[in-house]
Amino acid sequence: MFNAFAQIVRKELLGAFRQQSDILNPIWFFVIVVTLFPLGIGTDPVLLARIAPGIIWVAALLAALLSFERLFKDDFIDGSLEQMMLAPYPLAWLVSAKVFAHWLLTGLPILLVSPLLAIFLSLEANTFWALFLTLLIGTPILSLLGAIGVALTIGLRKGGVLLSLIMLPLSIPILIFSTMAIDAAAYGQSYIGMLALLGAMLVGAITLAPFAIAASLRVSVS
Amino acid sequence: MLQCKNLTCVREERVLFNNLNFTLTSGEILHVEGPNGIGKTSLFRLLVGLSSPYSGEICWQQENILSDRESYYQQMLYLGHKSGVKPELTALENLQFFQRLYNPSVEFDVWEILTQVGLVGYEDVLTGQLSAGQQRRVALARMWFSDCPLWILDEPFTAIDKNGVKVIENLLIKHVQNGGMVILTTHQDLSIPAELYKNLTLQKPAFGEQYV
Amino acid sequence: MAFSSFSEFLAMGGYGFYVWLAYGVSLLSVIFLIIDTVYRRKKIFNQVEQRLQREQRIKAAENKKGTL
Amino acid sequence: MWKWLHPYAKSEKSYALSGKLMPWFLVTAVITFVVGMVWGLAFAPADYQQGDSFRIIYIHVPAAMMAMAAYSTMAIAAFIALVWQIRLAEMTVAATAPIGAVYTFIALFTGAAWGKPMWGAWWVWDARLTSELILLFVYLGIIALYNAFSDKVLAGRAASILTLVGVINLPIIHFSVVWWNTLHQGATITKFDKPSMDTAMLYPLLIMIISFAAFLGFMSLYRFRNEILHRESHRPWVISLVQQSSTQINKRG
Repeated sequence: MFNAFAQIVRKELLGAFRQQSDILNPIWFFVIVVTLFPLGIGTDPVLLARIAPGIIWVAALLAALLSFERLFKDDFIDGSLEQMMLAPYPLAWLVSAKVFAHWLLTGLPILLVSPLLAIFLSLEANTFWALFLTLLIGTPILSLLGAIGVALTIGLRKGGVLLSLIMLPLSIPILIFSTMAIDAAAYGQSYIGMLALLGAMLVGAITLAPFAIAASLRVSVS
Repeated sequence: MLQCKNLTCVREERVLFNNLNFTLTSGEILHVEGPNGIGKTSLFRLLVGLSSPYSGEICWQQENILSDRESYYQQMLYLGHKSGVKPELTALENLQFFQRLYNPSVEFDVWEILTQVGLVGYEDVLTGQLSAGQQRRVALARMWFSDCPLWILDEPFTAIDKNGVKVIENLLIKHVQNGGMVILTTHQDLSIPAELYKNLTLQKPAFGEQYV
Repeated sequence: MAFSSFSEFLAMGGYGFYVWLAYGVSLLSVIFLIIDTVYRRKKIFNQVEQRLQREQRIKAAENKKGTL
Repeated sequence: MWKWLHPYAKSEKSYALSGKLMPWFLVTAVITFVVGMVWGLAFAPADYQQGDSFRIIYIHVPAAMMAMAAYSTMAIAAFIALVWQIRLAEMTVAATAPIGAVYTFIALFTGAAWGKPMWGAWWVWDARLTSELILLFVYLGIIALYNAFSDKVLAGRAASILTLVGVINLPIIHFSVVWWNTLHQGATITKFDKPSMDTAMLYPLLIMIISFAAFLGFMSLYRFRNEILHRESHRPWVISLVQQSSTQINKRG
């Protein structure tokens, strides 16, 4: 059971390191989008710090959207996906491994470049930690939600746009709670409650989403 | 024993086949034939549980395959049109992944199998850089270390040269002589002794039967 | 009766534009929904009929010999 | 509970049954619509604060309520479809979604047309309107996903899964939007809240709610029948139905 999980994660990581552009491009995109905002609205540090949480989270959402395609698309094309669905293990468990590997390859790098963006957008230390924590809890939820969307749209010819139309409305609560937590931190208030809510959503997503992903794959790959 | 009972397949409101019945017992090879577009691949996807039938059921050891997928998949090997081989991994890594995920209890000599499928010397090349036939061989290599009694092979000989086809046919014969079962499609003629296999010809539903 | 004349009814106490706009657009979208639904039913009937005709042509073609 | 439903799980019977039910829903919808409209537009007294602009309530509130009701129907049907593998339930999801989307659009548009004279702006980020907007996005997502599949059996199953994902998400979305709204706007604008409504205003509203509900029922049955016909177009009973209707047309023409 755990061996199967580890095998899938290992295979994903191995494949990703052979094709590094897959990991690097969404991160690069994330950094560029955030850079565009000071260029577009001016460099006033107060204004930038005020809208920074929104910018970073919206950019993270868009970067995540870009990276979702690779979660199942290649596997669908070369047939590894149907082979995975024929493995003697619960499909929900195997897709959890896929999503976990995907988060390691896309969510984690976003966390790692976030200090750089904090400097770009003149965030204070306290605000930065709030941003970091919301990204830490929020990006796995994004990966899980996105995986449902990809699993539903993978067999379709123009699935990419549809994926964003389905996915974005569902990720609104994450955006709202995260930016509110960061705002609270900027005003020096406690934001532990918002983090707890995000954490609850993460727990809910971890328990329910794999089943939705598995059911969606059974629909798409048939 | 694999049983198909009154299987009806409907795709996009079109009846592909209707009331299909057959039984496969150990030691048998079933060769499914029929022209393009008749529903061979759809039948195979039903047999492995990737899609569900409009009506009827498929039973493995008297149990509907959809009710206990995991125990069915422990005993079933499916090789489809798509190879399931990752192009960014080497042949060796692909084989190791398959063995560890699908047949973790089987010990095997990787080099021996690479020799069998004619890929010695290519084990460190990324699969994506191999030729189509060689990529196919990586996928087919799974048959050598599979301990599953039931093999379901959709066009296994695509892109394989004549000599390779012979080797695979011998492997199939060995498998059924050991009590295994094979279902396959191919557009080539099988050079397997006739007493070892039986044919199943898929036909267009007759007039009056195309509506169910 | 809340209004003493028809023109007063149309004016809706000065809010006529907003009230009638809301009602008008709502009515339009419902009519759109109805048309779409009826059209779909017609389309399904046509599709099935076309299929029946096609099958008869295939049957006729099968009876002819010497075709490719 | 599903025992009595089971005979109707046969598509041909459900087609006939829904055909019998449809006229009742239509008659109810039309009568209540006429009564409710005349009463609400002409006879109900004007609101002492909002004047006659409040008369938009007679479509805004029923549309908003029935948009939610349509989603609840879809969610229950989707649950049944996925747990018991009943194809007719999948068709219910597909049949109800467009009506829910139109109702949501009506609720949004009438909300904006009401907001303009009341708040001086077509759009304010009021919690209720924002939730309604997101509900519309969710509806459109479900419809787009359903239409993207060419095999309608798979389409129905995909739409059911998305509906269920949405039903878990919608309360969270609503809660988050309300909270976000209170934080960003101080106090929520409570123009739409009517704790004590005059009965002369309330009765037409109740009648209109019944009308919208009956119309929802009528349209879902109609579209449900469409779905059955489309998916079962390989069944003999559909073929004979089509042949019958075409001979009727030929006789008339």
